[in-house]
Amino acid sequence: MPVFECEGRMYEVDEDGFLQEPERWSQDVAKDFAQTEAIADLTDGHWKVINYIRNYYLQFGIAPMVRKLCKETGYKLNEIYQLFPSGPAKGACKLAGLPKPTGCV
Amino acid sequence: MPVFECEGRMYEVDEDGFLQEPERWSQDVAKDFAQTEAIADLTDGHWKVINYIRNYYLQFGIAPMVRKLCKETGYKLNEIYQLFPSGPAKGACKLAGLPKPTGCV
Amino acid sequence: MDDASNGKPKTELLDQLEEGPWPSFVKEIKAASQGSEKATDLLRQLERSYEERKGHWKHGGMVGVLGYGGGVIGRYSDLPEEFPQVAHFHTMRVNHPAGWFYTSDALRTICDIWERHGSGMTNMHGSTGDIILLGTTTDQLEPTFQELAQNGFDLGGSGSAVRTPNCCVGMARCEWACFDTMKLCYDVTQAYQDELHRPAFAYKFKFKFAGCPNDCVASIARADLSVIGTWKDDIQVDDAEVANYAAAGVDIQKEVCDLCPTKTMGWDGKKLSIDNRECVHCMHCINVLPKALRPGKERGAVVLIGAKAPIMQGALLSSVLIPFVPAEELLDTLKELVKRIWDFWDEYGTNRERVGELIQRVGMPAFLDGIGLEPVPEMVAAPRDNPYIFFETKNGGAK
Amino acid sequence: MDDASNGKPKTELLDQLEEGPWPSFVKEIKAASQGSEKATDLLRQLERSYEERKGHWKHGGMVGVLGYGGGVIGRYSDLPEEFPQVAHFHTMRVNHPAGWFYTSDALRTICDIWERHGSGMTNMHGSTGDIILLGTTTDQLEPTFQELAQNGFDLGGSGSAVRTPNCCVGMARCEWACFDTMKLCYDVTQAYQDELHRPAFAYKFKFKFAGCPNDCVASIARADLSVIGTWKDDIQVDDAEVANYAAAGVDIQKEVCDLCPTKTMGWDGKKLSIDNRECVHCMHCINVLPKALRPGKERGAVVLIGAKAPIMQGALLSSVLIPFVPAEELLDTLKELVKRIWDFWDEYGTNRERVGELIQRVGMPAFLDGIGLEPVPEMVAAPRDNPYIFFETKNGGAK
Amino acid sequence: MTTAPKTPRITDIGPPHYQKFLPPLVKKNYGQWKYHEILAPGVLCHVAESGDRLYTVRAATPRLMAVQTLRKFADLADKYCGGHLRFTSRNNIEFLLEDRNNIEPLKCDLAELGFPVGGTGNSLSNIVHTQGWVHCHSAATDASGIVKSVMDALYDRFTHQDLPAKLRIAMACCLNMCGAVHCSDIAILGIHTVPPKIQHATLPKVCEVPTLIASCPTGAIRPATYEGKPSVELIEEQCMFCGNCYTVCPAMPLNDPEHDGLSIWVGGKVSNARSAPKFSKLAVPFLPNHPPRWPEVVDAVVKIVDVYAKNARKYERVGEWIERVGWPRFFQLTGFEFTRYHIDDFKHAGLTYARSAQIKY
Amino acid sequence: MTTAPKTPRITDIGPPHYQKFLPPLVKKNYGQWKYHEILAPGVLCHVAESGDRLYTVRAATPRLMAVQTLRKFADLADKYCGGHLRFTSRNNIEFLLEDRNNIEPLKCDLAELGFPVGGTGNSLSNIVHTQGWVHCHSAATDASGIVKSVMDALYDRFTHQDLPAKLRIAMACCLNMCGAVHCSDIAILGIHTVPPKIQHATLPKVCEVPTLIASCPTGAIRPATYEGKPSVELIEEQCMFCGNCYTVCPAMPLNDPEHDGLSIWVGGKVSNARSAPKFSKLAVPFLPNHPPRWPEVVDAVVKIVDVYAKNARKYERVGEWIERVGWPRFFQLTGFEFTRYHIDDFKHAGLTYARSAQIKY
Ligand code: SRM
Ligand code: SRM
Ligand code: SRM
Ligand code: SRM
Ligand code: SF4
Ligand code: SF4
Ligand code: SF4
Ligand code: SF4
Ligand code: SF4
Ligand code: SF4
Ligand code: SF4
Ligand code: SF4
Repeated sequence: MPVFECEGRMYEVDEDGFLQEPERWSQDVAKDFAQTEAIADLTDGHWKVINYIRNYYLQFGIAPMVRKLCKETGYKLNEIYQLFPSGPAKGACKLAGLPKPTGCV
Repeated sequence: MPVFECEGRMYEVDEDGFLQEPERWSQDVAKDFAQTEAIADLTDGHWKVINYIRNYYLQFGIAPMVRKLCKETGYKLNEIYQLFPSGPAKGACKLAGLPKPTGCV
Repeated sequence: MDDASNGKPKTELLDQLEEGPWPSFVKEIKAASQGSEKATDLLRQLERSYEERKGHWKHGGMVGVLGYGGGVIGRYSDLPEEFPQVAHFHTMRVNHPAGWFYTSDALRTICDIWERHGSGMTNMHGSTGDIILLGTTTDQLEPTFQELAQNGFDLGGSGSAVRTPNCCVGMARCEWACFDTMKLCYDVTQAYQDELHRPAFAYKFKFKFAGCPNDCVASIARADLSVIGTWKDDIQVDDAEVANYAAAGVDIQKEVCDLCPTKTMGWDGKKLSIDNRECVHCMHCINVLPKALRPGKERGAVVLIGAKAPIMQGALLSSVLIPFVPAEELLDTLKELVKRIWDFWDEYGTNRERVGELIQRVGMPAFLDGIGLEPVPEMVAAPRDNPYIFFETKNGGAK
Repeated sequence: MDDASNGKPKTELLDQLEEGPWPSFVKEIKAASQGSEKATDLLRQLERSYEERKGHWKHGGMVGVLGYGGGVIGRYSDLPEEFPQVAHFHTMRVNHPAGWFYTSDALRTICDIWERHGSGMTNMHGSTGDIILLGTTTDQLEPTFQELAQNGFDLGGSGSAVRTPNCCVGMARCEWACFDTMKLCYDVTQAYQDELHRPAFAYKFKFKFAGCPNDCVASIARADLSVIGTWKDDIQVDDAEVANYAAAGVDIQKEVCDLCPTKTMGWDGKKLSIDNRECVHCMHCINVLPKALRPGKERGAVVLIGAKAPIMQGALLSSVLIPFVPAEELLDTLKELVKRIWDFWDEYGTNRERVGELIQRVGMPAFLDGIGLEPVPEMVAAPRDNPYIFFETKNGGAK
Repeated sequence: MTTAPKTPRITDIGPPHYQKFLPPLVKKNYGQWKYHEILAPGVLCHVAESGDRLYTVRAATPRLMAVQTLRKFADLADKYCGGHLRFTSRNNIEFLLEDRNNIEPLKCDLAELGFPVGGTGNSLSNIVHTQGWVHCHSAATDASGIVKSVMDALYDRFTHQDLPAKLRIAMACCLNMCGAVHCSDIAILGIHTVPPKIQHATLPKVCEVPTLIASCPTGAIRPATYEGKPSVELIEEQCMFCGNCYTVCPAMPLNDPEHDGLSIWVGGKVSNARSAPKFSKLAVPFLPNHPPRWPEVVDAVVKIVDVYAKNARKYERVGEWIERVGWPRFFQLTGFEFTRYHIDDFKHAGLTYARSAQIKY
Repeated sequence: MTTAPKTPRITDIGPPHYQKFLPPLVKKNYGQWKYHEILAPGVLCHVAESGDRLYTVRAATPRLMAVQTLRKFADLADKYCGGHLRFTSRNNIEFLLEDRNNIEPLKCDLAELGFPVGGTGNSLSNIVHTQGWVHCHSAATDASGIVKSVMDALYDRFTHQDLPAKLRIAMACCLNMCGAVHCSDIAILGIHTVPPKIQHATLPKVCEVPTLIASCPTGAIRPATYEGKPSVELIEEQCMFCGNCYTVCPAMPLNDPEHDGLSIWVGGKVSNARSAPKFSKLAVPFLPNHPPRWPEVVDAVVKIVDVYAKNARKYERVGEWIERVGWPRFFQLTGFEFTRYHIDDFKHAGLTYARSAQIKY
C-alpha cells in the first residue's frame, strides 16, 4: 500500500493518492492532501465543496453526482475545476477523504 | 348484507354464507356454520383441518394453498372432500371463519 | 325501465338490438322469457346496464355442488330488490362432448333440464369449450347437476383446476388431423376427473388439442398445454391434382411457393417440387391445394407449454416443449409429462401463477431440469443474446 | 520468464505468436522494446499472464491532466517489483481526426511525442475511435498532453462524459453519404468540448455518425445517439448500367429483387422497376449495383437513440427517435435535441444508467413527453401488444 | 344452503363419449378423409377415401341462446341430418348432411329462422366473445351487444368469401381477455381507465390483504392501515387499470360508466400457416362506451376490415399484411391517430421499439 | 503527483480539423463521388462525378502497434500517396492513391512488411477487439493473442473475396463488450464463470457500498457486516459473473485462471442491408483459456466460417443464413452441442422461446 507523507504525517493511500483510512479524515488531512492537487490555499469555496461531498458521503455512503454537487454548492462545473484543477472526482473527493469514486463525480 | 341465523345467533355473512365479522369467530361459530355445509358432526378430523386453516390465516393473512393444506394435515384431497363436502374453500374455510378465498384453496 | 302495459318489460335500448340481419341475442333472451322469469329479469337488468353503462353483478360468488370445488360461477345481482329473479344467477359449466358433436336428443335433454332448473339461457359454448347454462339459484345447483349426470353429462372446470379440455373436430371430419384429437381430448379429460373437479393447483390449467398446425382451437394462444398435430416425413403430393389446380387458375408460384415461409417449394409450370428438409410444417401449401397435397404419413404432434391471457405479466403463446411425439405415444407421453409438470408447478408455483408465468420466472432451463427434459434447439426461436449465463458453480465454474 | 543471455526477455509463449501470416502484435511490442523499457516490461508481464492465464493489472486508477476529468485510463501493475517499468502504465485517449485521415507528418508527430513520453505502443485505434497511447506514468501525462495540444491534438473522453464521437469516411470517399458525416462529427465534437472533457453525466454518452444505412461505424449498436444517413425520395436508377450489370452476369432477380426486404422491385429482364413507397432504404440493391443505383436526392438522416453493450440490463440497439432530418438541419436539430435529452437524463438518470436504459426504465412515452417529441409510428417495430395502458388519469380516465 | 345428498350421487363421469354423437357417415370414415372443397360460403364438402361425401352447412349463432332456439336446431338436425349436429370452436353451428339435396332446403329453413350461412373459407367468421354485462362482474362493457352491432355491419363479410384470407374478430369485456383477443386479426377489448376505488370499510372483511397486494402487476398496491384496520393504499400513477386486484378482492371495484370504454387491437393470429402465431397490437386505445350500438366501435372495425380487404394480398392475414406494408402505413390508411399509448411501456416494452434504420417514407 | 501548470496551457481545442489531412483529390471531389468498384481484394476504386479516380489499398494492421511501425506506414504514404493515409473503423489502414500504377508497388512493399492486403467486399475483415491482458483489469482472457491466432487460421478469408457476404468477427475480453461483440457475425467473448471473491478487509476502504449493491444486475449483492465493518454478501446462485460489481469496486475480483474462458456467439450484424441489425446469439457457451494459441477457440471459429461459407447463399450474412435454415440446423451442421445455457433465462428470456408449431424435422 503506498504512503503519502506530508510534514511527517503518514497516510495510507492507494496508487492514485486516495486516503485508505476514511476514519482518519479531518480538516487538516484535507489541507495536507491539497498539496498533491495543485491547490495553494483552501478557501471558503474549497471548504464548501469539500464539506458538501464529505457530508453527502457520510449520509449516503457514496459521492454525490456531479450535477447534484453543482446544484447544491451553486458552483458551475468549470468553477469547480478552477477550485480543484483535477476535478471533482480526482480532486475534491480526494480532499474530502472519500474512496476513489467509480461512479459519477 | 345477508344474515345467517342459527338457534337465535345472528351472523353477518356474504351471499355465499361466509362470515363477515372475522373477529367473532370461535369454535361454536364453526359448529353453527357446519349445519350449512352438510356436515353432521365436527370430528377431530374436521378440527384438524379447521384449526390449520384458521392458524395459517391468522399468521399469513391468507388461506393456505390446497397442496399445503393436504401436506400439513396429512389428508388427501378426496378425504378433505369427505370431511367437507363443499370442499376446502367453500366448506372448510367457511367454517374457519375466513373471508371467501379468491386464491387457491 | 318500467314494465309496459302489455306486461312485457320496456327495453328501449335493447330493442334496438333486435334489428339488423345478424342473429339477435335480445330476441333470444326474450324467447327464454316466455318460459322463465329469470330471463325476464335478466333482460330488465341488462337494459338498466345499457342505460347506465355499467354492469350490475356483484363480485364473485362461491357456490357449487357437493364434492366438487368448481364448475359453477356464482353471481348475485347488486339490485336484487328490483330484479329479484336474478338476485341469484349462477352459471353452470357443463363439460361438452369432444368436438362439440350432439344428437338432437342429447341437446333437447339439456334444454329440458335447464328449462326446469334455470333461466333457459345458454352459451353454446363458452370460450373454454363448455356448455354454459346461464343463471340459476343456489338450491337448483345440486338437482341440475344430478339430472345432468343421470343423462351422462358432468360439470366442467373452474377455479384453480384443470379446465374442460377441448379439441378441433379432427379425424371426425378433417383430412388433416395428424392424431385423433377427439379421442385424446376425451381420454385426457377422463384421466384428470379429480383434478378437474377438485381445484388443487396454484391456478387454472388448460389443455387444447389441434389436429394440425392450423390450430382450429387456438390452442397455442389459450392452453397451458397445447398439443398440435404435425408430421415428420415428406408432404404427400399428387402431381396430377396440382396440375388440375393450376389449370383451374391457381397461381401456384404466387399463391403457394411465394408464401411458403421457408421458400422451400419450386414450380416449373408443371411440377411442384418440395425440399421437405426445409419445410416447417406450416400447412399453407396444403391449405391452398387440399386435393393435391397432404401431410406426410409419419404423424404425431408438437407439445407446447404455457399460453395464457395477459394477467398478470403479459399474455403468452405456448412454446415448444417436445418437438415431436408419435401419435400412438401421445397419451402416455402426456400423462408422464403432465405429472412432472404439475409436480414442479406444485413445488414452485406461487398463488395464481400459470405454468407459463412460472417458466418465465424461473427460466426455461430450470424448468427443464425440474421436469427432466433435455434442451433441444427446437425449443427456442434463437439462443440467448445476452451473456448473462448462470454457469453451474456447484463444481466451481464452467467445465 | 528470466531474461535470456542475449539481454532480451525470454517469452516462449508469446514468441509463438510471432509465427503465422497475420501481423503480429508481439513483433510490435518487441519493436517498441527497442526504444522503450516500458514496452519490454509490458512484454514480460504479458508473458507472465500467458503462463498464468490471468491479467496482472490492478483495478482502476484515477489519474489525469489538470482541468480535465477524463481522457486517461489509469493502470498499475500488480507485480510492480517484478515489472517496474509498467508499475504505472496509463493510457491516454487522444481524439482522432474525423474519418481517421492523417498526413504522414501528423502521424510522425504523434509517434515522436509518444516515444519521448510513453511506451511507444499505440492502438490505431480504440473501439470508440480514439488514438490510444498505451502506457505511461502519471508524471508524463501533463507534458504529453501539452505537447499534443501544441500540435493540435486534444484528449478524448472517458468516464461519465461525452466520448469521442466518430463517423464513417462519408463524403470524403463514399458515393453513398447522405450527409457530411465528417463535418457533423467534427462540429459536434467541438460543440461539446466541455461535456467531453469534464464528466458531468450519469454515465458515458457516445455519438456516432454513419452516412447511410450500411452503418460502417456500427453506430446503431454502439452509440447513445446514432445518426444514420438516408434519403426520402426515389432511388436514382441508371437503366443502362442496370442492363450492363445484367449483361455482366449479375442475376438481378435473385441477387437484387429477391433480397429486397420488402420485395418492392421488379425485373422483367430489361428494366428494373422500384415501387419506392415500399422501400425501407436498406441499401441492399444499391450495394449490389453501385454503378446503376444511387440513393435519392432528398437526403438527410435518421436519428436513433440508446445503443449500448450489455451492462447492466442487456445490450440495446438504438431505436428510432426522429425518422428523418434533412441534411442541412442536422446540426441544429441535434443540438436542440441533445440539450433536451441531457436535461431529462440529468433529471431522471441514476448513477451509471445509460440513456438507453433510462428509456427502458421509464418507458419511451414518458421519455418523449420529457423531451417534447411527438410519437410517430416509425418509432416502433409494432404498437404494444399488452393492454396495460397507463391512461392519463389526471383528468379522470381516458378522454 | 346446500343440503346433504339423498340418493346415490353420480360424480366424475366426465363428458359423454363423443362416439355416441357422431353421425354414421362420420363414424364410418373417421380418420379416413381425403380432401375437402368449399361448395359455397358456409357449405363444405368432405370427401373420404371411401368416396363418401359429407356436406356441412355452417350457420352463425348468437352464442347466447335460449333453449327454444336450441330445440329448433335439434328439429333441423332431425329433418336433414339424422339428428346430428355440431358446434364449432367459434360458436357457429354445423349441420352434417349425407344428402347433397338437403343443402338448399336446410339453407332456406335457416334463412327463415334468421341464422345466416357462411363463415367458411376467406370470410369473416363469428366473433368469439365473452359475458359482458349479461353475466360478468368485471365487464367494462357489454359483449353481446357489440358483437351484434359489429356483425350487423359486417354481415356480408360473413356470407361472402371475398376477403384476402380468413378474418377472425374477438371481443372481451375486460383485460382478463377470456377468449382469443390477444391473438385475433381484430380484437375489441373493454377497458377501465380509472383506478379502483378502495372500499376500506369492507376490505378487511372480504379480502386477503397479502393476496391483494400480490395481485397487482405493477406493485401499485401497498399495505396500509385505515381507521386502525388493515387495508391497502394505491399509488394511482402506477395503476394501469387491469382489474386484477378486483378479481381477488371485491372491495376494489373499478367499473366507472364515464371512463370505461373500448380499445381496438389488430394483427394477431393463431394458425401456424405461413407466419408464426402473433399477438394483436394496439390500433385504437380508447373509444367511448355507447350502447346500444357502439357506433364508434363499429366504425373503427369496419374501417379496418375495409382497408384490409382493399389492400391486402391473397392469403394475407391482417397481421401479415400490416407487417408487409408497415405500421406507419396502417395508421395512414386507417386514419387512426398514433399516440403515446401505442408505444409499449410495460415489461418487455423496449423490444417493440424500432431498432433499425429501415424506414419507409 | 500532479503539479501546477507553468506555461499557458492549451485545452479544449478538440481534434484537428479533418480537412487538414485530406488528400487533394479527396478535397476536390468531396461529396462528389459517383460509384466505386473493387479491383481486387483490398483494392477499391472510387470514381468521382468529375471523372477523377481514387484508388484505395487496404491492409490489415494488428491495431496494437509500435511507433516504429506507424512511421513505416508514414513512409509508404510519402512514397505513394503524397503523404496521406487513413485508418478504417475496423483498424485496417488505407492508402489513398491517385496513380493506379502505384498500386502494385505499394502492395509489394506491404507484403514485404508483412501487412496483408484485403478485407474488402465479401471477405472477412479485421477483428475488432479490445485490450485483454495487455492493459485491462477486467479481462477474462487476452484479446490480441486470440485475434492473431484466429486470423492466422483465417488468413485466406481476408485476402480473398469468396465468402457469401461480408464477415465481421469481434473479440472482447469481458462482458463489458468494448467493441461490437453483441452485433457481430461471429463474436469471441471472454467470460468469468465463478463469482467474485469479496475482499472484506479492503472493501470498506475502497468501495462505495451502495454503488456496489446497485451495480449487480441480478441483485445478488446484499449489504452485510463483516467483523463490525460494513461490507456485502453475495448470493452465489444469483451471480452470472458479469463483473459489473468489480467495475465499481476493486474488492470484488473475479479473475480466475482455472475457470475463466471463452464463449462464441454468432449471427449479429449492424448494417441495415436486407435484414434489420441483429444481436449475436450464443453458439458455444464455454471454451477453455489456452494461450498462446487457443486451439479450441480457433477451431470453433474456423468451423463456423467453413460451414457458413459452404451453406449460405450469396449476400447472406451469417445471421441471415441461420435464420433461413433455422437454429437446429446450425447446431447440426457445426456439431456444437445445444445446452441449457443456450436457452435464455435473463430478463426478456421468454421472448426467445419458440412460440409456434413451425418446426423442421
Ligand atoms: C370447424 C372448425 C374446427 C372445429 O373443430 O370447430 C374449423 C374447420 C376448418 N378449418 Fe379451421 N376451423 C375452425 C377454427 C379455426 C381457428 C380457430 C379460431 O378461429 O378461433 C383457426 C385459427 C385462426 C387464426 O389463425 O386466428 C383456424 C385456422 C384454419 C386455417 C388457417 C388459416 C390461415 O391461413 O391462417 C385453415 C386453412 C384454410 O382455411 O385454408 C383452416 C381450415 C379448416 C378446414 C378447411 C379444415 C378441413 O379440412 O376440414 C375446416 C373448414 C374451414 C373453413 O371454415 O373454411 N382453419 N380454424 C372451426 C370453425 C370455426 C368457425 O366456426 O369459424
Ligand atoms: C365464461 C367464460 C367467458 C365466456 O363468455 O365464454 C369466462 C368467464 C370468466 N373468466 Fe375467463 N372465461 C372463459 C374463458 C377464458 C379463456 C379462454 C379459454 O379458456 O380458451 C381465457 C383466456 C385463456 C387463458 O386461460 O389464459 C380466460 C381468461 C381468464 C382470466 C385470465 C387468466 C390469465 O391467466 O390471464 C381470468 C381471471 C382469473 O382467472 O382470475 C378469467 C376469469 C373469468 C371469470 C371467472 C371472472 C373472474 O373475475 O373471476 C369470468 C366469469 C364470467 C361469468 O360471469 O360467468 N378468465 N377465460 C369462459 C369460460 C367458459 C367455459 O368454461 O367454456
Ligand atoms: C472503410 C469503411 C468505413 C470507414 O469509415 O472506415 C467502409 C467502407 C465501405 N463500406 Fe462499409 N466500411 C467500413 C465498415 C463497415 C461496417 C462496420 C464494421 O464492420 O464494424 C459495416 C457494418 C457491418 C455489419 O453489418 O456488421 C459495414 C457495412 C457495409 C455494407 C453492408 C454489408 C451487408 O451486406 O450487410 C456495405 C455494402 C457492401 O459492401 O455492399 C458497405 C460498403 C462499403 C463501401 C463499399 C462504401 C463505398 O462505397 O465506399 C466501402 C468499401 C467497402 C469494402 O470494404 O468492401 N459497408 N462497413 C469501413 C471499413 C472497415 C474495414 O476495415 O473492414
Ligand atoms: C480502450 C477500449 C477498448 C479497446 O481496446 O479499444 C475500452 C476499454 C475499456 N472500457 Fe470500454 N473501451 C472501449 C470502447 C468501448 C465500446 C465501443 C465503442 O465505444 O464503440 C463499448 C461498447 C459500446 C457502449 O458504450 O456500450 C464499451 C463498453 C464498455 C463498458 C460497458 C458499458 C455499458 O453501458 O454496457 C464498460 C464498463 C463501464 O463503463 O464501467 C467499459 C469499460 C472500459 C474500461 C474503462 C474498463 C473498466 O472497467 O472501467 C476499459 C479500460 C481498458 C484499458 O485498460 O484501457 N467499456 N467500451 C475502447 C475505448 C477506446 C477509445 O476511446 O477509442
Ligand atoms: S386444426 Fe387441423 S386437423 Fe384440426 S380441424 Fe383444423 S385443419 Fe383440421
Ligand atoms: S407446409 Fe408450409 S413450410 Fe412446408 S412446404 Fe408447405 S408452405 Fe412450405
Ligand atoms: S456508412 Fe454508408 S456513407 Fe458511410 S462509408 Fe459506409 S457505405 Fe459509405
Ligand atoms: S434500398 Fe432496400 S428496401 Fe429499398 S428497394 Fe433497395 S433493396 Fe429494397
Ligand atoms: S373478459 Fe372479463 S368481463 Fe368478460 S367474461 Fe371474461 S372476466 Fe368477465
Ligand atoms: S387495477 Fe391493476 S394496476 Fe391498478 S391497482 Fe388494481 S391490480 Fe394494480
Ligand atoms: S472488454 Fe472488458 S476486459 Fe476487454 S477492454 Fe473492455 S472492459 Fe477491459
Ligand atoms: S459478477 Fe455480476 S452478477 Fe455476479 S455479483 Fe457481481 S455484479 Fe452481480
